Amino acid sequence: MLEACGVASSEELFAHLPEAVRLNRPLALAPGISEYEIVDYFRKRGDETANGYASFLGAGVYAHYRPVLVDTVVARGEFLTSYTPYQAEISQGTLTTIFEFQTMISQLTGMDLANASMYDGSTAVAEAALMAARFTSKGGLLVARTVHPEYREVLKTYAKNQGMPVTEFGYDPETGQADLNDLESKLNDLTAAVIMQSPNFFGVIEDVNRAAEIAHKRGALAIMGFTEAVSLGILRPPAADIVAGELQSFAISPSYGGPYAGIIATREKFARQMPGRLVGETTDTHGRRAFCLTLATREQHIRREKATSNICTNQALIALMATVFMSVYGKQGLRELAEQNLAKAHYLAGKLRPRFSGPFFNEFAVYADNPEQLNAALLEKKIIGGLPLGRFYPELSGAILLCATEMSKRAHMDRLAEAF
Amino acid sequence: MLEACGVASSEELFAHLPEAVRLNRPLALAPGISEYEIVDYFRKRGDETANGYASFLGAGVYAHYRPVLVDTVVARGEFLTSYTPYQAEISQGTLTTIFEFQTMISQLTGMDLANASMYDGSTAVAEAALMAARFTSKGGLLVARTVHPEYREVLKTYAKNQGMPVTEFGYDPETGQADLNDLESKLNDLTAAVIMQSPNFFGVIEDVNRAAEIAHKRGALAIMGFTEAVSLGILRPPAADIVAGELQSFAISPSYGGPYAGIIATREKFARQMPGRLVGETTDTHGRRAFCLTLATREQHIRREKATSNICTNQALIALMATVFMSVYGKQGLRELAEQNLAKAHYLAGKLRPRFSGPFFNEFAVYADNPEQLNAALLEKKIIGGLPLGRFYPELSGAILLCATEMSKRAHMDRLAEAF
Amino acid sequence: MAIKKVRAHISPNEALLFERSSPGKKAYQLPELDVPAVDPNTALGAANVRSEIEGFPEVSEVEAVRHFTRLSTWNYAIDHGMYPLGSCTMKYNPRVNELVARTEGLAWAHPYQPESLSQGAMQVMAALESALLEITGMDAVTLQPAAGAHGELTGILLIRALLEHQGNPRKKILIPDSAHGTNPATAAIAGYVVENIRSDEHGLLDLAALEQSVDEDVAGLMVTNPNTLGVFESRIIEAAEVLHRKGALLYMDGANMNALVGIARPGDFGVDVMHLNLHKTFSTPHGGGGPGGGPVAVKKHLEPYLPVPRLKRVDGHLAFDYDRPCSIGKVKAFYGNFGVLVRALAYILAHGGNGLRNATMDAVLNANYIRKKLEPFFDLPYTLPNMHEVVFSDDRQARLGVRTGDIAKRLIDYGFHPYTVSFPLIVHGAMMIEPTETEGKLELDLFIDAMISIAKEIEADPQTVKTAPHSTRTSRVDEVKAARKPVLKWTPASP
Amino acid sequence: MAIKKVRAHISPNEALLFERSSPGKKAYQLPELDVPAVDPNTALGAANVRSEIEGFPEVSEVEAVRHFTRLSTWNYAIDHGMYPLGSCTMKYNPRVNELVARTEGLAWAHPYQPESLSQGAMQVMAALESALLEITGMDAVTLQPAAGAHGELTGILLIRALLEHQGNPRKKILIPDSAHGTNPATAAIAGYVVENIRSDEHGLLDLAALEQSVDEDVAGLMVTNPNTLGVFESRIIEAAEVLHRKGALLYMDGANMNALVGIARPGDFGVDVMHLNLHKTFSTPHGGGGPGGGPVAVKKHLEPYLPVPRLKRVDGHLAFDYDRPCSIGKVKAFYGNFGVLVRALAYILAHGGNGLRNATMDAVLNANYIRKKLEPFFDLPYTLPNMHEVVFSDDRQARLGVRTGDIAKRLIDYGFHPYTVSFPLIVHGAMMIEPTETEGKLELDLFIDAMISIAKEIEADPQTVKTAPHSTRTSRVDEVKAARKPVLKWTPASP
Ligand SMILES: Cc1ncc(COP(=O)(O)O)c(C=O)c1O
Ligand SMILES: Cc1ncc(COP(=O)(O)O)c(C=O)c1O
Repeated sequence: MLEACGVASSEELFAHLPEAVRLNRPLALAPGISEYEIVDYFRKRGDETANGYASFLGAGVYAHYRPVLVDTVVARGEFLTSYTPYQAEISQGTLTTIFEFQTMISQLTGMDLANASMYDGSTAVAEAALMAARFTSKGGLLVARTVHPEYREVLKTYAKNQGMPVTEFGYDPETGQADLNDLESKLNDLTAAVIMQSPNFFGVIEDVNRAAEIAHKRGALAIMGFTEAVSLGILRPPAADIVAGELQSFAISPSYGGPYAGIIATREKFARQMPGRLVGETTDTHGRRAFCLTLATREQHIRREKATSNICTNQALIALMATVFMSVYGKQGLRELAEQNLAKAHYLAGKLRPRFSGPFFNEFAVYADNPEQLNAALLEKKIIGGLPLGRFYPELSGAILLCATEMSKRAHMDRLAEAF
Repeated sequence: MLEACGVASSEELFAHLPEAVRLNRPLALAPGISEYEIVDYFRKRGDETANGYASFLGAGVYAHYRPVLVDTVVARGEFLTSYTPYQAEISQGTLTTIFEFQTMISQLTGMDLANASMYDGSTAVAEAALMAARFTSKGGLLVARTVHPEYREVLKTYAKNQGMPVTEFGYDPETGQADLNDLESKLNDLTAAVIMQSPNFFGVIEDVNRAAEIAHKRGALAIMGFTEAVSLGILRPPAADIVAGELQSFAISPSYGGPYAGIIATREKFARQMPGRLVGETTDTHGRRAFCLTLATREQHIRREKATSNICTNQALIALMATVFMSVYGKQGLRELAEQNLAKAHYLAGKLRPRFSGPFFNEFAVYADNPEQLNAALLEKKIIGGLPLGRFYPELSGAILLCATEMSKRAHMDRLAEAF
Repeated sequence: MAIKKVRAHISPNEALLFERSSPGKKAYQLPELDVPAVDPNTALGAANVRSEIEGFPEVSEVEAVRHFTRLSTWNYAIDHGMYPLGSCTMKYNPRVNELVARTEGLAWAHPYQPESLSQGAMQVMAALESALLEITGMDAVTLQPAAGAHGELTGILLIRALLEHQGNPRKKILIPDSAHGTNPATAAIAGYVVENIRSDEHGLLDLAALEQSVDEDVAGLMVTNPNTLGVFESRIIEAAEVLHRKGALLYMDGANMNALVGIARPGDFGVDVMHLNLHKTFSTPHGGGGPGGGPVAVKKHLEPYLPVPRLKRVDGHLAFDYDRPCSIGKVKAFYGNFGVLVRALAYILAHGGNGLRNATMDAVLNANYIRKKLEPFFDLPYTLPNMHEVVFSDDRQARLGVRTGDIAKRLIDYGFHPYTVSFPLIVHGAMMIEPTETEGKLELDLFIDAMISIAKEIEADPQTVKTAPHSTRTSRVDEVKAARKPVLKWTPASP
Repeated sequence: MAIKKVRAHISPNEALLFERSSPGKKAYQLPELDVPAVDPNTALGAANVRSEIEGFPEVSEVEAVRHFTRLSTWNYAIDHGMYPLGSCTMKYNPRVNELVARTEGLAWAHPYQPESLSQGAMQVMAALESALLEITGMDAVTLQPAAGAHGELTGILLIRALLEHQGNPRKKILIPDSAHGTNPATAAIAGYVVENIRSDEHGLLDLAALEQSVDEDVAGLMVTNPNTLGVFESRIIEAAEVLHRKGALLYMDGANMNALVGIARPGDFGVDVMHLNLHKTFSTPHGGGGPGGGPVAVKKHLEPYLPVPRLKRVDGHLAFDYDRPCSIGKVKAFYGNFGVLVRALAYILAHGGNGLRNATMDAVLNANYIRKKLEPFFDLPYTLPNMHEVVFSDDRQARLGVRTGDIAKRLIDYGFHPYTVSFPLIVHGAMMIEPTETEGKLELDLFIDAMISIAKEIEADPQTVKTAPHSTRTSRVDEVKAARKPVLKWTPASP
């Protein structure tokens, strides 16, 4: 091959690089190691974590059982090692699964359409806000303080330079629900969107429909977020304009914060403002059903600086995990799963002093005199307690956020309750 | 469907069963459990084993690193969930891998041909003995006491009812090699086969060529066994008539004793006495290369009581693991792997008092005053020591069999040696 | 003739590994050696050291992955669709079973590690043993045999050991002409002469013939129940009595237990000894031909003869008992195909008692549905009620020159794996169909459609069927040529 | 026209899940509830409880397995063969990386679990950070961005934050006309006006044009190096100087780092901030479109602005530092696509310094080999030495009416995934070929053969190429129809 290239060594192929840019020493990295050593290395890193603890952490990341089929499917090289399905004729596998994903997300959220995935829930919410601004040609964003604190931070990062002021509205310290009066008072004709999350960060279910009504009265769009996708198995989908959320609960391992999969679902009339990839149905030259990427004129590779988003690589394989998850549980299973989560959380809450009175799904805040001390005591019992809410809400420093799922064992819950 | 079958319930389909044979109660088995609980159950069982110990056990089952590709390949449903490749047109994947397996086993053993697998090494040796008896029309079997004790037991079970007396010959207490003088003295014109193993149960390399010469002089066949397939990466293949062995070392997990994969390889002239499946090359109707099961007239489904063996289901998927292993390591890698094993074992042996003077590969016996006590002390250090040889050889009750592989870490070997 | 299940697509070609090989390519990396290297010639003696392994392949990692991935795409598998091989019980293989078999502490357990550090593995075996006893109604079970045929051998050796112990091992094993080939082959290895008994006009065991055949030379009868026609041997209890009266034993080939689990137990109808095929009834994957598991269950009188070791409970712990003076010895090193046992237990735990019974009922329903739908188109030589499988004959099609093997190949074009061809031998041109319980109605209907479509094709255009398959990457394979001058390994083309 | 890599085979059809669905089928089983059930209407309020999820599928486990298995067989993938998509760096994805990403303690680590119980995970991040710094020659790196475009956004926000801090965020980002679409899209989201600069006649950054464009309104330049022609921007240091002189910054799109690792470091040639695509250079699998990882590396002056949290070492432990007053904030919840970071680190550990450099050299060699072999047949509009990829134009073929898109489709018939079509925009009818280092000569030669064969076909029979592919289960797909009246989800057929 060198000969064919007319060079005596591979080095020569780099001869045209200016001397000044060259690295004239080897990289200061350890020599390559064997597969056996790699496995060993990461196993050791894994052992240096909370391996083997029972955990009641939620707060945007939930411990749900991952059906074995999920990894079976995504381990297939045909899904794992293929690129974005631009070449439809040899990508019908991926395209079909995305079409099914879009359909199921639409069904779950009660929306007309959904895209092929966003990076995660936090960026999905931010992109939804930009989308609303484009559609309404307005800039103000009103976001509830009950939205996941990190999601709000991301929203601010995205909105900052688009001339989109982000205003927060408060919550009812009794119910833990967003304060819709505060919302109403802050809403004005420059508001592009009202952003809420349900169940909210405290696990409390919001009155999303009333919030949407309020928003609509002033020409703002209602964006509804979610972090706990399993709740969609039992909660009525919101009457929102855009639903933006996180599918981590659908067989996506917590994996120290990612990769997860965000979604945006919306109404037909907002379709052309949708960020990210969309798969559509069409036919091949023989008239057979086929799928392909579509409405690409929204996207950066066609539209460049006028694109609806800069997103290119998304979370396809992770969305596929969610697709397999949804197929495995199906209509009845997702409901049953949600009911188990509901029962477990209510069992645990029944043993403790809930901080808020609003209805909750599988997550709730409870009073704790000294959350840090409590958690430290729990660690001794090989239990990771909840999130001290003071971290994000100074006014809630006497409360802790707990989550129970179908994987929470009664014995562990009992032990947790004893520590209070 | 019930309607189509003309019944009102599935129960009716069993109505023709005599009352006396029916089970008139539910099975006394627990109700079905969920996938999550199944995983949990076996994880608990796994935790009730030697999980996390360093081990120096060999004795027929060896701890070698399993390249990740192996499970990647056998996890593919196309290999995992297919049947014996009787329908060649939709089984070329399996057939091709078996043909490659046969080829590589032939290359490794220096034989003309190999079959598609036997249950394991022990049954392979037994079937090889029956094969020799058929070919020679004689019945006597002479087996070295240095052959794996469990293999000898299986041999006896198989031979017993075929009118094939099994006689054992001894070993040199100095070298640990089979006593070929004893062999010579016990050999007679009724001997169908001489059976040895190299490296033998003590890890010592036998003079297989001389043994074969001796056998041939009296018209007996020489059957050479092996339990440590990695040794074939460095040891000269035996001048035997039949090679019968165990491939567990080739990426097959110890798995508490199975499933493993046995092989029989032999000379062309014995081909029609070969037990088990064989894949051969042929063409399809378009003249393209294709593979199919062949020489089926040896087998039970055609030949019934005159078959060369009753084997039907074999160890195909396990043989595929070995095939992937051999492909991953290849010519150079298998040699390097063998050299690492050699180095590790000789390092460890250098710190201890070897029981035998014969050359060894990765396994060797050492003196130990009280093997049981020694092993108990090692367990405290999270080390599983070796096999006390007294278990199978009363005269060697002061010796222990140790094995080191590429996975044995120097630090563990040092700790082991300290305990002596 | 609408083929609904498949259409044409590109399929990757791939050379043999040896043809892809070139010196220096590698797919492995070993850790750096942490001890001094050793010179092989010194350590082993030069005479013991081999030169390079001639012809052994050398490929890169990506080539290895692609090689096996591409080859895999040439296979049909359960994961692709229905696999109605009669007698093989090709049911769905749950993936969780693969996962749990790889549980660290189980997959890496060494058979000689201390029993105190093996309790988890031994518990798996104990749990499986007791489930199988409940399912079969037998008194004791060994998990050692590696497959069905191996179980048969074990079982017949048990019979032999008992009879020998009674003073006379006897000479013959009786086997119906409908039996699987492993049955006579097994009897022969166990040192018995095989005597075939002809089935009666219903395909059943001929009780009169049996009675005539059983004498003091008969060690036992090997019977498959339901038999290979899928029909329950309704007079099995009487057959057992005939045998027992003469001191002979009844061996049951349990290959067809998928028709009985939860419904009837061999231990309740006179069986003395039987094997199970874990890779059939209990869904451990066939893996292209194996591995399997062939536990042998016996009644009390045969228990003393079971292979060593036996699992026993001592002071709340499990232990292996090697002190079994009457034992036939070992049929395999160690304790059995443990990894297969894990999968079978997982299957049983997932189903539970009711689930197992439901599976049986669905399996039988599916087979009966196929029978009803195909009866108008294919000859059904034996018409008693069938259980989990149904056996047609190619009689009607053969008159047009098309045989069961041709129909099988044509099924491939329709996107199905063929049924079992030409077995059992008592059916001329047999087409043996076993759908199993894991096929849904959608798939069954497609299969039925395909079969009916082929039946019609045979009338209109037999040649298409006789030369099938037409749409596979490999057309009909010349098996005769393969056997004529066998090429059993790759050799470099002469230059 | 010999097509060597593929031939025709049957390929399974498969309906959509919704079409396979029927009530009551299930592929799941939940553990029995060990606490009292709760009435949803009571707990949540009836108004909050949904009715059933209309249209949601119900299938059995075997149907689910088959569904996804069958669909998977319709995909082409790296595991099947060469995937020469220019700019995408479709290299082999080692399987051990998938295994280690599933290591229990890592895969199940919750981002809010105590830092004391997260040290292993944090060490993975720290190790990756320091490896990436050594590779890029930069001073600090954030692992938070989820992909390349996300990294771009982060990087431009950093530039903005710095300039803002200096008093004026400025208005414009300069972008060469050869840039990837994400570059201008990113600049717009960051609130900048995009100004394109035309490449010079060699396809390089036009330094004169740059000098003219850079004024007090310019915040920075986004440049890809090597650029999208695969050519190294040889005057990059001068370009950086031009920018820096005017207080503007140099952003490098690191999508093409596969040409530089171990050879040259952006930190050494004037780059202020850059992103890496872990799913390209560091081989984390593309997974049909994602996930990725887009770490952003910066020089010291940008460090204060990096997203929170920053990993820091305190008393020998790792901790997250949220106290970063100048930070742009967060670009994503938590710490990044951790599972992707694990894979990238595994890749780096496996290769080591030398291995990474060798990979770069092989990638460049492979691209040059293709260039040399295909130059006689296809037009090469820019002829400077190329690095890891080569961009031809369809100029010669277009004269016969065949365009790059047609040639791409015809490659499918030859068993290859097409190259990147119609990008970069500065090449009319671009055919952008990036083989990567993991392709061996066998596969490269087959690809070259295929391209040459197609070039000849175009002369003899252009129609065959224009209507390709001909051998796939799906023929050319009507993308225009899909966009005209978009059908973005399945709906039940009206009765
Ligand atoms: C009726 C019957 N008996 C015995 C066997 C042999 O079982 P195995 O293949 O597990 O050895 C089979 C398998 O095909 C069978 O169908
Ligand atoms: C040159 C270039 N820049 C940026 C990107 C965007 O990267 P990502 O897809 O990771 O967002 C790509 C990816 O295709 C690219 O090729």
